[in-house]
Amino acid sequence: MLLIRCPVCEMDRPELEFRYGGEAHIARPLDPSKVSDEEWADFLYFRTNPKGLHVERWRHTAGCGRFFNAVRHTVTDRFVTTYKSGEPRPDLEALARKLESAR
Amino acid sequence: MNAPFRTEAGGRVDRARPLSFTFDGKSYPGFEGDTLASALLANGVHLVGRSFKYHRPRGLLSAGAEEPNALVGVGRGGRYTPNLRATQVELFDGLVAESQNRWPSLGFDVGEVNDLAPAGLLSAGFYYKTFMAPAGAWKSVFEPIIRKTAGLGVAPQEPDPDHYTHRHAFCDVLVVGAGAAGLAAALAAAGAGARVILADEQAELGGGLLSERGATIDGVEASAWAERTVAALRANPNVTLLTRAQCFGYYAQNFLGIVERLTDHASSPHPDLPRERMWKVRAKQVVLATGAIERPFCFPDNDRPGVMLASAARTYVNRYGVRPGSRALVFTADESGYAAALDLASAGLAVVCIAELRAQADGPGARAARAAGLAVHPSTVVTGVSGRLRVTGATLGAIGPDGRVTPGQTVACDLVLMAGGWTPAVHLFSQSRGKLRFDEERQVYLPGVSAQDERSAGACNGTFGIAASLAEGFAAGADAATKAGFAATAPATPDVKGEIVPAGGFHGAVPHHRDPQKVKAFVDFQNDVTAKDIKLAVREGMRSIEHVKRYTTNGMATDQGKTSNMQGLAIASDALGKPMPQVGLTTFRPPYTPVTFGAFAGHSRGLAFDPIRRTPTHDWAAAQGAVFEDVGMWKRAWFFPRRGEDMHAAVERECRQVRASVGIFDGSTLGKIEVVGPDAAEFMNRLYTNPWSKLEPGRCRYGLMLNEAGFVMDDGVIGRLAADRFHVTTTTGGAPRVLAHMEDYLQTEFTDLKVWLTSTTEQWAVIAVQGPNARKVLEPLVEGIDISAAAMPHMSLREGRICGVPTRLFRVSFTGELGFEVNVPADYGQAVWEAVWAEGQKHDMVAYGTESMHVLRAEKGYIIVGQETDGTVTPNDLGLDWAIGKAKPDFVGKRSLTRPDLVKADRKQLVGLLTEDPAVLLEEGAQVAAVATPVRGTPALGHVTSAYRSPAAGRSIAMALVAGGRARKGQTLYVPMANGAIAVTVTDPIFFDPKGERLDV
Amino acid sequence: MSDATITAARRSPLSAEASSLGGVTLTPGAPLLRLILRGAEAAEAADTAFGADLPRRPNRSATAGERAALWLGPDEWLLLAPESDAASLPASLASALAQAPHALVNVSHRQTAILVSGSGVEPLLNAFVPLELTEAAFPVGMATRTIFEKAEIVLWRTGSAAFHIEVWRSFAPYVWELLEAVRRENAAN
Amino acid sequence: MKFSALTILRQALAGNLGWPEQWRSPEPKPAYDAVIVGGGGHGLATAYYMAKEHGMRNIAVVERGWLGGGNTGRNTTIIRSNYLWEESEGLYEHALKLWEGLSQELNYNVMYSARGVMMLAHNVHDVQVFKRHVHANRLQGIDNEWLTPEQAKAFCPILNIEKGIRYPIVGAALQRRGGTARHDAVAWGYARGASALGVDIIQNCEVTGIDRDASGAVSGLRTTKGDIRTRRIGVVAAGHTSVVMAMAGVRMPLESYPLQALVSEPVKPIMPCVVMSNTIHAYMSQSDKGELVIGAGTDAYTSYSQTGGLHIASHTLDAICELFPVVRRMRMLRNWGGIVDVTPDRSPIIGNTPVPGLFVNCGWGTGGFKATPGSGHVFAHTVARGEPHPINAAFTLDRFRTGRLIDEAAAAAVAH
Repeated sequence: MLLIRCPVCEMDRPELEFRYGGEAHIARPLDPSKVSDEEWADFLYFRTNPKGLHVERWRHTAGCGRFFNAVRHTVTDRFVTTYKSGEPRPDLEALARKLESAR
Repeated sequence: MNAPFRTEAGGRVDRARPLSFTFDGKSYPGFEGDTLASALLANGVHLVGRSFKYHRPRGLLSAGAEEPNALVGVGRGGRYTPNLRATQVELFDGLVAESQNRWPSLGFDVGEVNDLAPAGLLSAGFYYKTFMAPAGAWKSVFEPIIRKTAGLGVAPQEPDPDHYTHRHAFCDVLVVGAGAAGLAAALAAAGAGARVILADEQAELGGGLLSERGATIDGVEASAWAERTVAALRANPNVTLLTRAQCFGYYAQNFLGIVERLTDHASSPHPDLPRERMWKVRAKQVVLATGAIERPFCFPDNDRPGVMLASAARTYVNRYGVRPGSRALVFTADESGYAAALDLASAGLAVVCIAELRAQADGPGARAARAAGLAVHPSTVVTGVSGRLRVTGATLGAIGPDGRVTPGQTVACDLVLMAGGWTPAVHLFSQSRGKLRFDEERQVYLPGVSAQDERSAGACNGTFGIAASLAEGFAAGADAATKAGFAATAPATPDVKGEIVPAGGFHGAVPHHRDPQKVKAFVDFQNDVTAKDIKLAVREGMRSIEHVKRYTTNGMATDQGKTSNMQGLAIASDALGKPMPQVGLTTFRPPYTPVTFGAFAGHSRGLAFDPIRRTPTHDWAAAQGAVFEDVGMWKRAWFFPRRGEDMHAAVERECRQVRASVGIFDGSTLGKIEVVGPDAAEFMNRLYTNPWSKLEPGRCRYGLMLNEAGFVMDDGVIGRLAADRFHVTTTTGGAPRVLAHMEDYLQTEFTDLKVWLTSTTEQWAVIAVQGPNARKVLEPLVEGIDISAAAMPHMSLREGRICGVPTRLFRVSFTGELGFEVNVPADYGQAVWEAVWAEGQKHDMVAYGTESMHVLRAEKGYIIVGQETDGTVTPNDLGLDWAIGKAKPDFVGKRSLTRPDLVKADRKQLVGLLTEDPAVLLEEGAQVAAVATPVRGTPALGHVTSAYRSPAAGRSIAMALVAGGRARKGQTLYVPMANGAIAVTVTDPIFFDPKGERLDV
Repeated sequence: MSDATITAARRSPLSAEASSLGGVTLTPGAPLLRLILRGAEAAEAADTAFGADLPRRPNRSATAGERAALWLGPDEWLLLAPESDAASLPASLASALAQAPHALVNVSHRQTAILVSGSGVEPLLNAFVPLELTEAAFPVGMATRTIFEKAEIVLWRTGSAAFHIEVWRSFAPYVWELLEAVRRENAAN
Repeated sequence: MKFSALTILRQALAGNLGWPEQWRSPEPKPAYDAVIVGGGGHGLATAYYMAKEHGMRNIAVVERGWLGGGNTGRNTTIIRSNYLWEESEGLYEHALKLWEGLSQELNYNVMYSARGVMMLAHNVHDVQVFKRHVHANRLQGIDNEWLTPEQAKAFCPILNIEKGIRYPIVGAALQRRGGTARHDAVAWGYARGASALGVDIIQNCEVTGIDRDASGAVSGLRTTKGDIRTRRIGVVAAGHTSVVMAMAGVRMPLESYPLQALVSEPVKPIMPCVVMSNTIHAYMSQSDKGELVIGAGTDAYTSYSQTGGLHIASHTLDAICELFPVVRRMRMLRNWGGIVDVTPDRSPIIGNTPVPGLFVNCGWGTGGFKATPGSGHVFAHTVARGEPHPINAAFTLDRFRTGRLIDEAAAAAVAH
């Protein structure tokens, strides 16, 4: 069971309280009627699915109820960082370098 | 009665507490503190089991968790447990144990013919190569035979009467294993003030120290030091000591699973005590002190009862006061073999000689052995044993300078001890995703780079001997405490004297001079994998150790290869001509030892398996004899049979009565969400297909919700309470999903909106009153609301009181009749229900359940999401285009509705189906075809979504999704059934009061 | 809504009675006025109107007399008050908050309370609750939504050895029965 | 060497010294007519049928680890074809028919055991959904029958059909031709068959790049064992498909989830069939060795970590103990995870990609093993001919643009 730092509660909390919400920063087109079928399919279905650092959404369902974003390594499941919804997407390359140097 | 092989004194069994137990029906004596294994040995019983494939007689190889042979069934009835290791079963008075996998008896087992088959016939992988002809014979002939012969014990035949529990726990330092290193680590960490949990699988803490005879620590016996240390730890309130507690799994972020056995060792435990407790521990730091497992030797007939690990013999003598034989031959490649020989000799056993595999026999062990007068033969191997049900002798061989073995003497003995060196128990470390490193010198895998906040200490880290383990344990405990935030220093290592430190070891098959085709030298005892099998797998192209494992089943038995994996790897590496690390290592997976299913399940069983959600008026319905159906976690009243009625009769009566007069229905399970805030209407505009801005407060509207892919997700009636407040209802099963969906969009997409969502599902009891007399029933009860047709039209909402209770009163209908839904605060639900019911009696009110509700709505062609829809259905498919706010620029799912496949003319559309014979009822889920007997492979036109006997229509009715259905109205289609097709006519999906005249009254 | 004139019988979702066993007392909570207040901009006005400062710090509570405000989210509070406040408090809050965007929803009947206290309370709750419950990790006054086996609860520590559980009414018997079962186990230990 | 009882006896008498390698392990050649990426059951089956039915002999299978080391060797081996939509029915039934003769086809006993797969209904909604399957299947000639609880218990005697339990069993759909097979043997059998037809099977060979020429078409791939020139690449990399396809610049509608399974200690036969419950998320069968083989749904978040959480095993086993109360004292022997690639509609993608010469077969989610022979067979056709077989024609990547989804999961959705 993972331990996830909720950036809103400012606490490490058990995975059981959270719900995974898929890849983060997939913005819904502002005017969906203007996008092509390809672009719409991309928004709906196509995901990065990386083997490595993944930027993803979680919701602290059985906690503060807030959605937030996280960077997690999909091989080790280790959370590198979590941050509140609306904050900018972190620089993954910089995070990866930091991880590498910390090893 | 005295057990013949019990020593006169010594050991940690309580000789003042004699016990009696049975094995295979025969009664034996034992002592408190015995294991089943030690007690059997004390009684001279060595033959305890049969192997998996060849049914070879098997005895006790070990004294611990690694035991591959001595699997027994313990207990009776629902408490029967198969496949327990006799070495881990604590004795209690009245224990009943039996051997397994044998017929008719353990001593004479017919299955042993497999052992007599031509050598190599049943070798690794043989079943992949045969049993293929004739086709079909596998299933009917071969597989049933193979299945019967496989398996070990027999599963329990009755449900388990015991219960199991869980506990989440947290600590600064978790120490796994309470041998020298573990005790030292716990002491150091606790001394620094850290909260410590120390868990050990055994009944008594101390690990190997309890089996030690020669060594002293700070001047006292090793076991006494262990006792003293445990007492000190127990006195520390920051320390939790868990005995009989197996740490079985090491999961992400220092989360570990430990299962504690609470009652299996007691003859009459307190009935409220759970059998096992699963500890789910989150530790800041972990110290693994899991010890090492001694390796057997792989030589011909190394599996005969009486062939035993040297360390096990030492444990039986020293800890349990049991002589595991009378005349022992010790076969060693490690100093620890000498320690065993010396201990056995002091316990009065004759040590025939010590066969030292290594060329040099001048280490501390050998010197001590010679000093004690024991014969030591270097460069000597055991090449076989005599005896079938028990060892009677062994043949020795001498290894020449060229590595060849020449036959040597045969010695008479009833015990052959094996000291092949030690394999560190790195299982938990490996589970933690730590990287193992191969130690070239000792040819073992050791913990390398950690992946989590843990460290290993003692034998599991390749550090052998008491002194070194204590020192490493202290350091590890101090390090763990420091990293957990405490100021800690490692205590000074106590003075250890008189120990023989394990050193040496051997890998692979022992060389011998015998015809390899005629002997069996076992690697995996339980699965009967021999050295030959592993070589055969390599010969057949299995180059990865995983392939070797899977092809031979080496290491896949219930001991998960604790004594066989490294041996198998060594033999494979030899056969491949590659060093061990290049052959690879099979993955260590949880659990370390098998864990009871019940322990995982804990309290989630029986009616507590999932919460049972009951509505506020559940008890009333139950008292009326309602039959309930499960919808999600809810219990909903399904129908209310009267004496002698079946469901059909009850539903027909309920439906008729609703349409004739009035019915009462419990709608409390419907999801309810209060949407509040200045932007509430805009939020509704975006989440539902319908327009909401112009809906006036006090009015209701049917709402349709799509997912972003454009498919219908949920629906419900939504009332506007005020400009900034909506009372949203959802389907029963969809409530949590709809709220989560709304929160998702609100929090991450439509963050500009000032609106908030609150679930009110359980705030309100919902009492639906439906039927032409509904108003008459409610009028006398309602206060402050004019419910006349003029004042309160269909699809409106008022707040006021009923029976003195505040209510939100909806005028809505899911029956096509005049109807109201009375929402009252849930605690008042039953009282108001009863008042309505009492008033309703003046009008022959009927209570109806979900089945009648379904019939009544189907007669009107109202859909049910989840029945008419299946996640692939659009509003247009359902004929619900009217519910789409076409002027709205956007709503969730809108864009998807214009995708090419969603605008095709041949999409499946909702229609009505009427059978030619009105008495014939279609089956829900039945397929619809254009012809009576469609050719196989022709796609169906659609399927029947709902079908009922309609009292109002006086015939059967059905709804269906049919390709291009709306254009087929009037056509005859067919519903092919197993006994012939049913002809149907396509109609509108409305079967009663198509103009809705009954609603508007 | 005012409950002052109600004549209909009220029926709690829990029929159990308070009892002690093995050092733990389980008590079904009395009816309370419960309000969910949403909207961070309304907090300041609510402080005054409610009479207790709504906690701004995550997972904390504030009490004033018999009233308590529990932080459930950054813009979400559970306000608890005696049932006798039901007649006046919702209306006075609503008018005090009129100028700030917010949502105030009465959930008095949505959930019920189970009070758990006594020396063995932490290990009892930890049979089902996955949070660390030592006073250092979960001090008096802390309150949060969390998981209770297969149910969701709000867990609020009201004393060194006392917790107040808020649970949706249909889940209350489940939570009660599981607590009862483990209380028996721990008493037998 | 042909495998038979006779050769076994002959070899046994000769000390089993004469068995040849079951497949060759050559070093890669500089160029192949086609390369299959992924040496699991699907990839090996693809290569086998390409060689056997399409005459392509100069082809290779490259595998990052060891053959069958991914989901082939980690799954719970359930085989059935009683799917809902015609497209799925066609695909899985094609596979099932191949299963029925596979041991003989490969001269390798894959132990396909048609012991029956029973899916339990626990409520009215389940009954509606499963009966819909039964009717749909019957129309397509696929066996699937409806059982009462009593009939279900007769078929699986340890099933608990008491009425008062939390999730009572109200009926079951049974496909008698469904069953299990020995997973490793499937990979080994196809490998042996393909190798005998000239296919190079290269293990421990990880693809590190996909080369494309000026026109954008595939020109070769780079591996840890050197560069390989080829104009056709078939990617059959299961959970790692996204990673491999990204090398060719192709984004996929996939997410990779861990899927856990576990086995008990072996016991004498108590479980004659496969039983699945979607409502309480558990399924169980018993291996020929005696182990109870148990699985559940996927973990909740995407991951390439092949270890799952403890709570997943708890949730699976509490459900199993409810369905089969006599196994509560049985013990878990081994718990492991695989990585499954899941598409938005839970159906596979088998076909061409926007990159000429690049073909993909992925997205099998939790249902891949049962399709192995059929998947390999139609994908072999797709790669060899450059266009899909009629059976996989609907399983395009393009369906996510047009909305023509094949949504088996949605069809079972619970609401009302």
